Amino acid sequence: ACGTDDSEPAADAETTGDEQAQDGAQGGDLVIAQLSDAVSLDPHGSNDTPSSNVAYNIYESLLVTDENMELQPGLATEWEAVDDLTWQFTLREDVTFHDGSEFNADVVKANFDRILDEDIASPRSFLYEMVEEINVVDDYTIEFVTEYPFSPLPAHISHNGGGIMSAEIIEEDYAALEDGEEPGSVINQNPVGTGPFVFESWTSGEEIVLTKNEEYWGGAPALDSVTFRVVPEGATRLADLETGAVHVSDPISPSDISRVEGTDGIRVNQQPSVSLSYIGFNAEKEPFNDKLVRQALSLAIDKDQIINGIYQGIGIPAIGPLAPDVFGYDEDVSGLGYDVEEAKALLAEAGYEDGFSTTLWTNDNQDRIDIATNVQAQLQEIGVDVEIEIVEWGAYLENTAAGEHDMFILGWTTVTGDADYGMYPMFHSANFGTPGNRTFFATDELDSLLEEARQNPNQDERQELYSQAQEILVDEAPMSYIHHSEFLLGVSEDVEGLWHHPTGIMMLKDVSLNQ
Amino acid sequence: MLKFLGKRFVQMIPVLIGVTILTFSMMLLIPGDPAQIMAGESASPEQLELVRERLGLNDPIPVQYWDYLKGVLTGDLGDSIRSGRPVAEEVFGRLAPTVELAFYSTLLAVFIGLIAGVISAVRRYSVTDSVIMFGALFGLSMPNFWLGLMLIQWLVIGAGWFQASGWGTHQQMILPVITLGTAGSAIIARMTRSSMLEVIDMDYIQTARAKGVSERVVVYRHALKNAMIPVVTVVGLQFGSLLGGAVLTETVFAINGLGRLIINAIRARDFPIVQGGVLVFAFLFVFVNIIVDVLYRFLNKRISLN
Amino acid sequence: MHEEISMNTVDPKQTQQLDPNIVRFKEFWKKFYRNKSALIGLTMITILILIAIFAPYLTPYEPNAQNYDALLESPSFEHWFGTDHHGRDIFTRIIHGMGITLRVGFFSVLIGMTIGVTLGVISGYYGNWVDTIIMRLMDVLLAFPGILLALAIVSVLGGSINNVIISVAIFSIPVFARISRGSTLEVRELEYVEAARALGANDLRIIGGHILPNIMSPIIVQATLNIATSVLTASGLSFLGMGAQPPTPEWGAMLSDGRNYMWDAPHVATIPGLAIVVVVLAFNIFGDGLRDALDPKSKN
Amino acid sequence: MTEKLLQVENLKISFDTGESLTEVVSDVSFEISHGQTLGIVGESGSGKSVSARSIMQLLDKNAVVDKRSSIRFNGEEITEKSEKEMRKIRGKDIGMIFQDPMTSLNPTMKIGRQISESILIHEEVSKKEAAVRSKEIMHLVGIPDVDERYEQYPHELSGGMRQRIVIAIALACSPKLLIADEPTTALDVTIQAQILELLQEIQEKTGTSILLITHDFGVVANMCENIVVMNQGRVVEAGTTKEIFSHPKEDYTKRLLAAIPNLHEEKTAEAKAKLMKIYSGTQEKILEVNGLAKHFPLGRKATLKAVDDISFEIYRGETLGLVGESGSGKSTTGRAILRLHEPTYGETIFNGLDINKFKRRQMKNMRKKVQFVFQDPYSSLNPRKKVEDIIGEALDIHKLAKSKLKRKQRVEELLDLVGLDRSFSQRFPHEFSGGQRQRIGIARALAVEPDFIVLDEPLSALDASVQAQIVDLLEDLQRKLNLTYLFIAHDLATVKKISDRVAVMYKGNIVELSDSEELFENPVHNYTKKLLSAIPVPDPHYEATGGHISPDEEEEISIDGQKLTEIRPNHWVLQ
Ligand SMILES: Nc1ncnc2c1ncn2[C@@H]1O[C@H](COP(=O)(O)OP(=O)(O)OP(=O)(O)O)[C@@H](O)[C@H]1O
Ligand SMILES: Nc1ncnc2c1ncn2[C@@H]1O[C@H](COP(=O)(O)OP(=O)(O)OP(=O)(O)O)[C@@H](O)[C@H]1O
Ligand SMILES: [Mg+2]
Ligand SMILES: [Mg+2]
Ligand code: NI
Repeated sequence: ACGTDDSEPAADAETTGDEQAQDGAQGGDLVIAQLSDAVSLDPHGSNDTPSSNVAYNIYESLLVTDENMELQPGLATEWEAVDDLTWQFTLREDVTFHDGSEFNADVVKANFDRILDEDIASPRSFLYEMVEEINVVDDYTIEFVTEYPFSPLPAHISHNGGGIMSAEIIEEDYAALEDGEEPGSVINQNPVGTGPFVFESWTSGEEIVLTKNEEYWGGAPALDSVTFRVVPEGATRLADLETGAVHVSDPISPSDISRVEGTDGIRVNQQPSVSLSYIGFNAEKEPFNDKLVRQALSLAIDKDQIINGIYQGIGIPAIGPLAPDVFGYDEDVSGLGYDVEEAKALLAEAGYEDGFSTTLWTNDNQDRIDIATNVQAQLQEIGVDVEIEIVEWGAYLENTAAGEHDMFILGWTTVTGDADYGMYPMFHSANFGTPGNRTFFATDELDSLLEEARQNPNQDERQELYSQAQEILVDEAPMSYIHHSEFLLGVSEDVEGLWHHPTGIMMLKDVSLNQ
Repeated sequence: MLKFLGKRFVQMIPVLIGVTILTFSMMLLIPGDPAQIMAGESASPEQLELVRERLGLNDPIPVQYWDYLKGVLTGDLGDSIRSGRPVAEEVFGRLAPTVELAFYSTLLAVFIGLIAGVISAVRRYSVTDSVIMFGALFGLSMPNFWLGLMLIQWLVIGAGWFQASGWGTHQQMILPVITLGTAGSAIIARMTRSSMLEVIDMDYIQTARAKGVSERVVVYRHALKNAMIPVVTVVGLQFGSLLGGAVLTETVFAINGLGRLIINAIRARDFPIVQGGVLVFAFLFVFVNIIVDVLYRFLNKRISLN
Repeated sequence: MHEEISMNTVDPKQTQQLDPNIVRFKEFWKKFYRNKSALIGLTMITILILIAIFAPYLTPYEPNAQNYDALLESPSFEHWFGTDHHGRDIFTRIIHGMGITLRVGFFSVLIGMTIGVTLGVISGYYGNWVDTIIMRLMDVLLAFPGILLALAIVSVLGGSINNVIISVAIFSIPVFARISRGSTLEVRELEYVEAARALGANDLRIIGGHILPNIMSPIIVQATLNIATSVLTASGLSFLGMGAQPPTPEWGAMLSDGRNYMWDAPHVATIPGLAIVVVVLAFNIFGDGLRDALDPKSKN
Repeated sequence: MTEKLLQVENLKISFDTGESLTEVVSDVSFEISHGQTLGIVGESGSGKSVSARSIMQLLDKNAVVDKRSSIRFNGEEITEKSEKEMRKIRGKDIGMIFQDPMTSLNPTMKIGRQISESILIHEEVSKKEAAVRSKEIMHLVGIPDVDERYEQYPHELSGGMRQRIVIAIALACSPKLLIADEPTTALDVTIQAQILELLQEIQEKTGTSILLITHDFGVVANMCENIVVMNQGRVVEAGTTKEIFSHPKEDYTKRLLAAIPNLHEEKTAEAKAKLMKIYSGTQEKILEVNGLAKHFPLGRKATLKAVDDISFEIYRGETLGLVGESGSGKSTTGRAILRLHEPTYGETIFNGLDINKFKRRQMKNMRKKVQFVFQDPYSSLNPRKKVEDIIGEALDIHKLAKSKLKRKQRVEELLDLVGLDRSFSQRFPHEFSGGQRQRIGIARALAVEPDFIVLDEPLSALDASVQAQIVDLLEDLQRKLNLTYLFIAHDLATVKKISDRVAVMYKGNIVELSDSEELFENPVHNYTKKLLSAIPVPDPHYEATGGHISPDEEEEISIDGQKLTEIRPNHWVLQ
């Protein structure tokens, strides 16, 4: 069902490339101001957005997702489930790496072997932990055998963590590992992929420069080069954008929208994301072990006020955990809504007529602190006395994983675009703590629904299972789902063809600069 | 003098060891695990275990420290947990902007601070004095980011004279230097003023006046030198603290300096980077303090060096 | 009433019967009282303290009352200092935040100063290995990133206001230590110190009676300035989970909040900054006056 | 053009002491013609220094000069001049030697620089030339080893050297008027003679007028044509020197003249008896100094042997006078004995125990018994303490006052003893005259009722009558309490009067030691002879004979490798 004709998009890409070459909107250095520096250009060795943003242009995955989170061919032209446990991918044949080496099934196997290698301890390995075996069928066909039936595998394959790098640097990197270097140290210095841009230089903490890949199989990009520059302060990024020092400011804050819109030559680029922000309740602790209390609190929080008050209207109010673009999202599930009276009634029913006192944790992220401040005031109205505690990120992760919290604010991004990734880690009983379930909420019913859904090969049936799961999650309210944020970029009018992927990655292949 | 310097450089060793021990124990004390921070909101326990094992975080603490120390002694500061890059590369890569920024800002602070302080002291209780004093307090109380952003608004966006981010060209360097220099000059000005007031009534100032020395020379040559000890101390501290990281300014002006590196490393629990950075700080600090002590002696020959 | 006191002390017969300590204090007070700037400073501080105490009666709004219909409004008749990003009245928050800000600023400086000056004077006075040990310890403390220490304190002791004060105080110890040491090195060589030694004065007396009074002036300057630094540092700590947690109207935190709205609504950051300026100004004016009052040569 | 160089009329100066104005100079008038020397003598604290400073317009901030006062210099009214105009006059037209040499020198500036600065301001010369001239002047005022001293800082010099530096600064630009406020108090008589001669030479050459404030009538007699006598802020008598010396009109002047110590006075029987006891060995030794030395590092490698291996003993109840060339190590000896300077080597045996081996506790007990009066009174007083506390501190330390009231009473008693007003107890050191400060130092030393006091030039800033009063006090105390003094002074007449025995120091060594009569009558060592011959005679009729040795012909007196030997009974000489 997912397979599409391989030749078409490739042909498209080539023609567009050619046209652009003739248009004259060629060349130029696109400068992007980013909040923070990439951590690692080893696609197996990082999972932060700045790294992905850069890596996405150097490496390619077998599959990609489009702006609607639909799977599209990448380095693989076709994919199909051979049986419950086996997925087969047909690879593109005319691809070479930046170092001139050839792309084929052996390279793909080497890549996935590396991700799954325990010595590498790749932070991406969880994406493929169900993969048991990788078989090279022939030069351009490869087979993934999973431990148990796992239907979202193509979605996981599409993740940029599955970016393919040259077999040679993998070997070099292993050699360095033998010499006592950290894994990825070679790849980091000299990343080699098949993507539209070639790594040029990286000044740690300052900037990364990529140049165009003239030999790109999809046609050379219009830009000569791309520079990712680190500008941590929002106001400064904006100033840089206004003065033309950079072309893209990633991100801008909602309060800056009016300023950007009011300035000539720059515009706002808005893109709904597949992320969720939520306030979790520790379901193992009193009084949050009581469904009524959780519901009451959810009911008492006006999400619109948060979105309008804090995000200046940017973002989509969340009903359940999944964003609309994610596969498995059910628009018919209705949320608890906002109803203070109902909330009071439920609290009374649960035995807390006079409310109670509790704490709300947030990490030191200004948006989250603002949400906490707002929620505190809102909950005051139903008599719940909330004390806000800011906890520094490292401690926050550790202490929430250990279940020391009452209520907490956190987010989640369904990077694969598939509901499995959006729900299984967060709500399955197997994932208490660090793997993602920090509300410690689980029911047997939900557990089995989520298990079944990830194994069922039929997408329609899966959709149905996820609908049920969402119903349960809304009703049980292990968390108050706040909103799905929207990415905001400040972009110069000179920039054409830029789009933003719902996972937060900027797509630069087709960008051109008018100067 | 040489003996003194030699002694002080030897004393640097326990200071550096002390700093590493302190940093090390603090890192152990605070919650948060680099593996987990790297993994983010979700990470399987097995995964975390693997990373910890690889990084040696499961070894007994003394062993970890000893391993670290062994590395340092052989000139290896280790690798960053996050990026895998050698710590030395990361840390020394940021040294230049930090040192330059600190140096120029201190220079500016000393220049403005001394002049303002002296004028303030000489024109004690005058309008000039009050204006300078108010300006100084204003410069000090407004945090760096406020001043920095205001300067960006006026001089980058408004006038278009400078560049908002980066470090290297004049257009990039002037604003951060002003931003940082302002707070420093405020402290120096206040300190200079008060020290000058202590000195200006002394008999030897009268002697100088009796020679017919012009008031400027009285002030700058006779009084100032005698008033310099607290000022030099403050300058040293100022310079030191700037070396130790002007995080806010580095952030506002997107300067790739040590301060930001360390803060980010602390947040990421990137122990090797923190250790490496703190070591470099300590080294710079001790160095600055040695200079200050030598200056004491230079200013007042009665102060003995040891 | 003060007038009376000052008249009394002129009469030598009267003073004879009084405890010399009282006399001394009265004289200091008299001088202090005559000193305009000290008086202005003290009055300002008193007013600030009174404002802090009576905050609830002085303000038109609740400090934490949010109003999402009036976000980031510029100063107006309704909201004298405008509103912040939760629509809270900044004037009200400034007034309510006075107490905590003063407390953090004052006590952290007091503690840091007391310990720092003690260490610094001891170090400068004794020199040699005492100096070496203390100053090298201070080097360690200076080089050590404060945020690490703060994190450790939160995780061990928790994040109360008192712990913030302790952390900020610890950061400022080496500063005071170095300043007092520098001046001590200078003063200890003076002949009147030698004279005190010739009298048989012990070290404590020499330090307390001869060195400290003569190095007070840079210490006063540093202390009064440090109040600003302390308030700003403390606000940085609130993001690590220390001290005043939102929505407490602590000035430093308010100022940091404003950072996100520098382009849109600069008043959100500027006003708390100005409020800090006022407090620091009060203490500095007071400090200058104190310096003058302690200086036997100033008579005005 | 007026004939007079300086005319002071109706000078009235008050100090704002906080509550009220205290008038310290009332209606003072005097004048000086070109080339003339006017002496101002008078009681300590009578307003001499204040008047002198007012001519320079360099009064303390809290001083108020009455509107009607007039000071005319060269026909121009100084009181109306702006600071800028004054600056042109200061240093160039009027040079001033301040009374307190230590605090008058910038502690962080090299000696040479402080002198050459003056030349550089007022004359267009190169730095090099200025340096050469500065060194010349330093040589003229009798500073030895000029090249090294040029690079030193004030604290490295002896009291007398500092004073000569101050003089050199004032003379640097050959001013028309030189105001010399007690310029020779810290100088031994040879150097004093040399300086006075220098002043006269300059006066002859350039026609400089001199306003000389002094307590030393010998100096007055030698130098001044006219004198003004001041008491309690007023001029009580003025006239030519001869007239006033021979026919003083006012009581105060008479008293002052009568109090001048006489070099030829006979020892009393009592004093002689004391000497006998000492010589016969029946008197116990209180202090024995054995091979004491104090060396200072001097630049690179070189050391200065300020005190070079000296030995002597002091007996209980006696006064040992210590005289000698300025810079010969007298103060250093005193300090080394008290371990204010750690001696380089040697023993100091006090009451049978070596002080240099004492621990803290023992030191403290010792400090109660041994006191020191500093040569430089001003810098030895904590500027932030009131006199009451400065003196009271000694009582506190050794817990000598039972109650606050007792302490206060005792302090007032001590002030009375040294002739200071009780109300002064509430003042700070900078509010005093030189002589008053000196007496505060003495009062502080006496406070703990010590057994032994080192008095380093305790009387140099006092006028003859107060001096006599203090000397009486010291002798009285000695008699009553069996006190022992090591009395360092330049005024040989006083030394002779007060001392039982006298030691003469020269270049870090004791060159001669004997009882005072013997020493003054039969000096043996060349240096002693030279010293005694230079004593100025307080009689204007006694014409200075020019027998003085001028600095150029001064021959070195070698003392290398010599030993102190007893050439006559109880008369030791370095040979
Ligand atoms: N700054 C001051 N404040 C108050 N009183 C002062 C101040 N300076 C000096 N006096 C007082 O003024 C009087 C005159 O002082 P001055 O120094 O002129 O005396 P002097 O004649 O030079 O005495 P001496 O021979 O002891 O130096 C003294 O009684 C002294 O106490
Ligand atoms: N702290 C010091 N550092 C270096 N040299 C010093 C120091 N103190 C004294 N001297 C030197 O020691 C020598 C003796 O000085 P001292 O003060 O004992 O002389 P003095 O006999 O008291 O002279 P005066 O009569 O002039 O006071 C002088 O040459 C002086 O320069
Ligand atoms: Mg005088
Ligand atoms: Mg002496
Ligand atoms: Ni994606």
